[in-house]
Amino acid sequence: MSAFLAMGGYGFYVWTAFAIFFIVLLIDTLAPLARRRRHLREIRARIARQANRRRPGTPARNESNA
Amino acid sequence: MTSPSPLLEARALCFSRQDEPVFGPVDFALHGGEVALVEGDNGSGKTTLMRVLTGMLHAGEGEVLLDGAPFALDTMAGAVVFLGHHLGLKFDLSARENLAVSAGLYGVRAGTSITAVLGDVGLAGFEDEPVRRLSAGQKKRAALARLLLLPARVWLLDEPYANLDREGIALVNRLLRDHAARGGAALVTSHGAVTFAGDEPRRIRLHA
Amino acid sequence: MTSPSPLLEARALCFSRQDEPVFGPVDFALHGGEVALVEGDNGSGKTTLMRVLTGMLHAGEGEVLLDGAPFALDTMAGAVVFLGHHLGLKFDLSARENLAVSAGLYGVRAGTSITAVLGDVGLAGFEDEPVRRLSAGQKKRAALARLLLLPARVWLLDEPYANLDREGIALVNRLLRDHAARGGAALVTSHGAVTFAGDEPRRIRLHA
Amino acid sequence: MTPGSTPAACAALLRRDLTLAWRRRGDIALPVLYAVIVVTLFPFALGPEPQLLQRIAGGVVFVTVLLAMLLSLDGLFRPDIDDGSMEQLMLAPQPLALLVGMKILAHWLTAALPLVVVAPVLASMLHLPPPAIVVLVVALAVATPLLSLLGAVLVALAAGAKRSGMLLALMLLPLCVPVVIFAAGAVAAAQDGLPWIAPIAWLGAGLALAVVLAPLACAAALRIAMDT
Amino acid sequence: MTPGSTPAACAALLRRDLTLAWRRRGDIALPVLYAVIVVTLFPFALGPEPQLLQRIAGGVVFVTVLLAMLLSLDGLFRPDIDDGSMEQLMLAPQPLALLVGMKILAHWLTAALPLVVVAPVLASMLHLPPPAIVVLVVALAVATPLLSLLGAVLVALAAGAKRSGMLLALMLLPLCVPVVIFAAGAVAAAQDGLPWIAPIAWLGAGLALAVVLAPLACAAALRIAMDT
Amino acid sequence: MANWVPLWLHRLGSPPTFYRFAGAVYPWALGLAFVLGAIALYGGLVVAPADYQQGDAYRIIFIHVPSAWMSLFIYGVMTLAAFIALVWRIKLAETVAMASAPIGAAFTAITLATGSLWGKPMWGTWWTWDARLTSELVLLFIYLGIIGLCHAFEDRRQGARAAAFLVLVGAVNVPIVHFSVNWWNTLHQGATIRLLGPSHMAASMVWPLLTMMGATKFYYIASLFSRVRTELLAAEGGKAWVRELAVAGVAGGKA
Ligand code: HEM
Ligand SMILES: Nc1ncnc2c1ncn2[C@@H]1O[C@H](COP(=O)(O)OP(=O)(O)OP(=O)(O)O)[C@@H](O)[C@H]1O
Ligand SMILES: Nc1ncnc2c1ncn2[C@@H]1O[C@H](COP(=O)(O)OP(=O)(O)OP(=O)(O)O)[C@@H](O)[C@H]1O
Ligand SMILES: [Mg+2]
Ligand SMILES: [Mg+2]
Repeated sequence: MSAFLAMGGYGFYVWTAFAIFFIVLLIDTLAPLARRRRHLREIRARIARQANRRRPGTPARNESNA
Repeated sequence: MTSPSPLLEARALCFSRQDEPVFGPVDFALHGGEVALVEGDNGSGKTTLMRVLTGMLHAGEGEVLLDGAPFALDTMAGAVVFLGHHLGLKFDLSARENLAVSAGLYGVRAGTSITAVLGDVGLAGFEDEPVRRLSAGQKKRAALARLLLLPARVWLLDEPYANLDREGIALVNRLLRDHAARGGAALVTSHGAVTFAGDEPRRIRLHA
Repeated sequence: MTSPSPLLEARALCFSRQDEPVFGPVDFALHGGEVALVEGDNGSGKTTLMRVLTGMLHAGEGEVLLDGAPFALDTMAGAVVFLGHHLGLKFDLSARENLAVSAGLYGVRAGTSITAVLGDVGLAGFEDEPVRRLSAGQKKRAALARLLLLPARVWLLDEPYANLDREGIALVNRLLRDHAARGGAALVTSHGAVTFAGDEPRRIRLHA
Repeated sequence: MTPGSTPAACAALLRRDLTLAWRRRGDIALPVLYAVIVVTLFPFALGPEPQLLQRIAGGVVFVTVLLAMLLSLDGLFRPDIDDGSMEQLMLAPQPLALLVGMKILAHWLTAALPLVVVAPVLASMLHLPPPAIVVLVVALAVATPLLSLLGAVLVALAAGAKRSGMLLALMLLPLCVPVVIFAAGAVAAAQDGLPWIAPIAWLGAGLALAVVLAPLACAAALRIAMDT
Repeated sequence: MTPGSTPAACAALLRRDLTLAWRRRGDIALPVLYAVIVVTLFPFALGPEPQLLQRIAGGVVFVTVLLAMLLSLDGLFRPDIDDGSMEQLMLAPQPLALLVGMKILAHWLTAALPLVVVAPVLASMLHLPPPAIVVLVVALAVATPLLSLLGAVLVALAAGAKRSGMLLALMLLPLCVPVVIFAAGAVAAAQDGLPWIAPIAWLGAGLALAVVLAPLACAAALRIAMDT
Repeated sequence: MANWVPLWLHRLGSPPTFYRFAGAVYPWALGLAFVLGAIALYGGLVVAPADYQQGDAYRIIFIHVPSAWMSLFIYGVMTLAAFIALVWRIKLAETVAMASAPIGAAFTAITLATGSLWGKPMWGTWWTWDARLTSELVLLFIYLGIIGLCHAFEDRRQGARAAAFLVLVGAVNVPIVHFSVNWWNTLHQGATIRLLGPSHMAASMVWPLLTMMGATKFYYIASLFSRVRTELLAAEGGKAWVRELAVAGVAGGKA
């Protein structure tokens, strides 16, 4: 096992390379998931805010006399 | 004076920002000799509408027609002038030099000159002052002088009354009346706080 | 409610730019509970007067007194708030965050909160929107909210009515009335095109 | 030239940009001074050995000229967009690509030409031998318009962005790499007494292509930028 | 901390500037990328010989960091002046010098610190040996706050001018020469195995002085700048 | 048969449908990537023998080469999507182009890092200014420029279109990376593996490499779909289907 880990003296290089590979891809996998959670939270906040905005009595559509 | 196909026409024009509608379907047709007032509260989408009409912003749905033909930035050949919140003046040049550039780009309406239009808007004596040194209202007047100088038939004016004194407001109204009399069309935004002189104009209301 | 020494006083105040006088000697005294309107045409020097009163520009002659003491930027301890053509809002922050910074710098008037003042100026629902996304009038309202939040006794407002709709103008008038009732003083510039509600205010006229 | 015709429009725009540059003539001098100062910093940072300086002279002058141009590029369209002039250019009855081409020409005349003129002085401060200096000037005369044109496209792309200064550097520098390699390569070849025509010819071919395509690309990019 | 007290004001301002930087977090990364790209340009311009690159590594990294900081310095007070925030800072019941100091601190944290962090990578791309890299980082850690402080004074002075970017470069670079000489000298000494403490100590002394004086000078310069 | 394909494509192009489709594909693609990756690692680290010249250090090849290929492949996909986005203004193409950029940048960064880690024992240096290494570095800058430009805009679509433009401009670099070993003589290895014709490598080394290549492809699909989903949510924030999703997310605890 320790021979496997030593990689014929190149253990440091090989294992660092593999570690970088996995860490970078892990970050790449998690980033969009976290961002999606944030977006959903923001959309909910926006829905709440827009409910606040619409003043009572104003029609929702535009009109023009042309 | 009304020509068969309107100068500027909007059909079911909508605009959305990030899928939230800014203004709903707007329809209007503006013939030569007509001035229309776009009214709406703060944030109702007046500036946005103006920018869509100039072709800077792409409307989500609906279309804008100029002289009966679908509107495109490349083909409208200087028929439209736009005066927005930003006046399009170079602060290091004088009013006269600024107008000379516009004249080179758009051409000059027959029978006017740069000195004459600057006098008309009340900037006589300030022609060669760098625009930087003019007050807020004087800058606005310099921008209004462009309208007089250029041969465009359609004017799009976003809050032309802001920052002007009483006399300046009267000036804008006079410019609009003369323009209409020449057969031009104009679309003007305002909050309705200043009274628009002359015969009651057409109104287009936007709601927030 | 009138205190013995006026809150803000100008004595024979003159300002010249390159030896050309911008405005002649101006004298006034503003006691607590008073609102004065500075009127003048475009280019008459209203903005310049405001900047002299805040201490940003140094007056050529004459003096400004605050609470009876000569005025200096270092010593006036947040007694003055200024609202100019530039609103002093960070466009990348929301209205709430902008107000939080002002509160940190100047402190907060007893009995108010940021959410409350934003609601008062009609920005409920827009508190967390970046200021960049607000329309011209909504930005102005966000700037007005600062006035309500801070404990300053003297307000200097340069064209607070510009870009506001009718309701917004009424809002400014209400703010001014409440401020005066609390014993504050305010100096407001305007072209006189919008009517100032309430009892007839003091007027200071500048001539171009 | 009747006002409103295309030649008149080009002339008016060119005159405007040159007048503006002249009103701020301090600013024309500034890239030059910037380049002078950056080049003088190197002997301080590296020590004053002539052989070393001579060895790096060509490269340092190129990088410096590139950075100095970069600083001025940001001001190519930004002021026009901020003060509303760009809207007027777009609404004018003229081909936008041509107007944009005029703006790029004005930029090259005011921002790059002075650098080309001063480059021999900078190079001789770093002990570059005279024959190589001639090649340096030739290389710069071909490379700087190319950089102006490439830069203009990227500036136009970034013009709609919230803030563009640094972003521009990020986008421009990778694209400049070939230009720098060819131009500095020509100087290095001349310094070693090798033929240096080939890299310059490549640059010239690139320039010919860019003169045609870049204004069109710029105009398209500006249309995208104004769409907010 | 009650709102309106001096610590609260400092905290509010610092928080504001850091939030703004975070909202534009792309911009924090940009000076770093700029530095990376400028450093990579040198091998293209000079050719890839490791001995040559190693010889100039320290100097190039310093000049690059300096230029990257320079680009970001322009944004230190200009946005606040343009949007009216500066007037509010001046009218606030707090010592202006202290508020300005907070702004400088925020600027250093967001613009210079990332450069210090990335400098070892840049240096090793140019083959600087590891012991010299340690000295490089130490020298940068002392030199960059000094540059931030000096730069802030000059930005404040130039703020009244119509356009300040280039002017700033011009005024800052000569002042930076001593800083560059000391800092690059320390690295060169380390590279040659000589003692390198003395130049760093000088820089430290300069920093101590600047921390006290620069905010005061800045505040005075800003008062002058606003007086137009 | 001939009819339902375009119809299906059209349906797929509509955001809510694509959102659901991508959501369904995502776990499968990620799972497949994981399984193939595990097999390839077993083959590469345990089964394959040490190289007679490089010893065990050569095992970096099993991540270096697939990542390097992906860094170029993804740029190719991005170029195609950017072209479609600019010419036909198709929203989904914009989204695919922009979602690909960070993944491509990640693979480019991995290539650079693992190459450096391999270069130290093999060439005695972390970095040289060799044509392939340098052009790969430039590729990273181009990726970062695209990401930076895209995010520098207030409006998503506008940013996407400006960045798509830059994608096309930067595409010239891709052939340079690939052919640099042929055009300039460099330290870096030439093509050792050919899909067509005999390779220069032992079969026990080739199969884990090809398996890893498959794993990275599936990983790309998974990551791309995950990002596209996120983008769609952000871009369509005002539409009813997103709002329902957001509100349902609170109620159901999962979106
Ligand atoms: C920072 C250093 C390095 C970088 C940036 C780099 C980059 C690349 C790139 C971009 C490719 C893909 C080329 C293509 O598909 O067209 C590649 C392939 C390859 N690299 Fe590297 N590399 C580096 C170091 C190394 C080292 C040190 C070795 C081994 C001694 C190596 C061995 C290989 C091999 C064997 C291939 C496959 C070649 C093929 O079959 O096409 N690389 N590298
Ligand atoms: N750049 C932007 N990004 C996102 N939303 C915006 C942007 N500009 C404006 N908005 C929003 O769009 C709506 C319409 O804005 P617009 O500027 O068109 O209003 P307006 O009618 O001109 O108002 P005002 O009278 O205050 O100038 C507002 O609710 C505003 O919040
Ligand atoms: N920076 C400056 N340099 C030189 N002169 C200036 C400068 N700013 C304003 N002026 C001049 O000073 C005079 C007063 O300008 P000021 O801006 O105070 O007018 P104002 O009353 O605010 O006008 P407005 O109603 O148009 O805003 C004007 O004649 C103007 O031309
Ligand atoms: Mg508006
Ligand atoms: Mg004024």
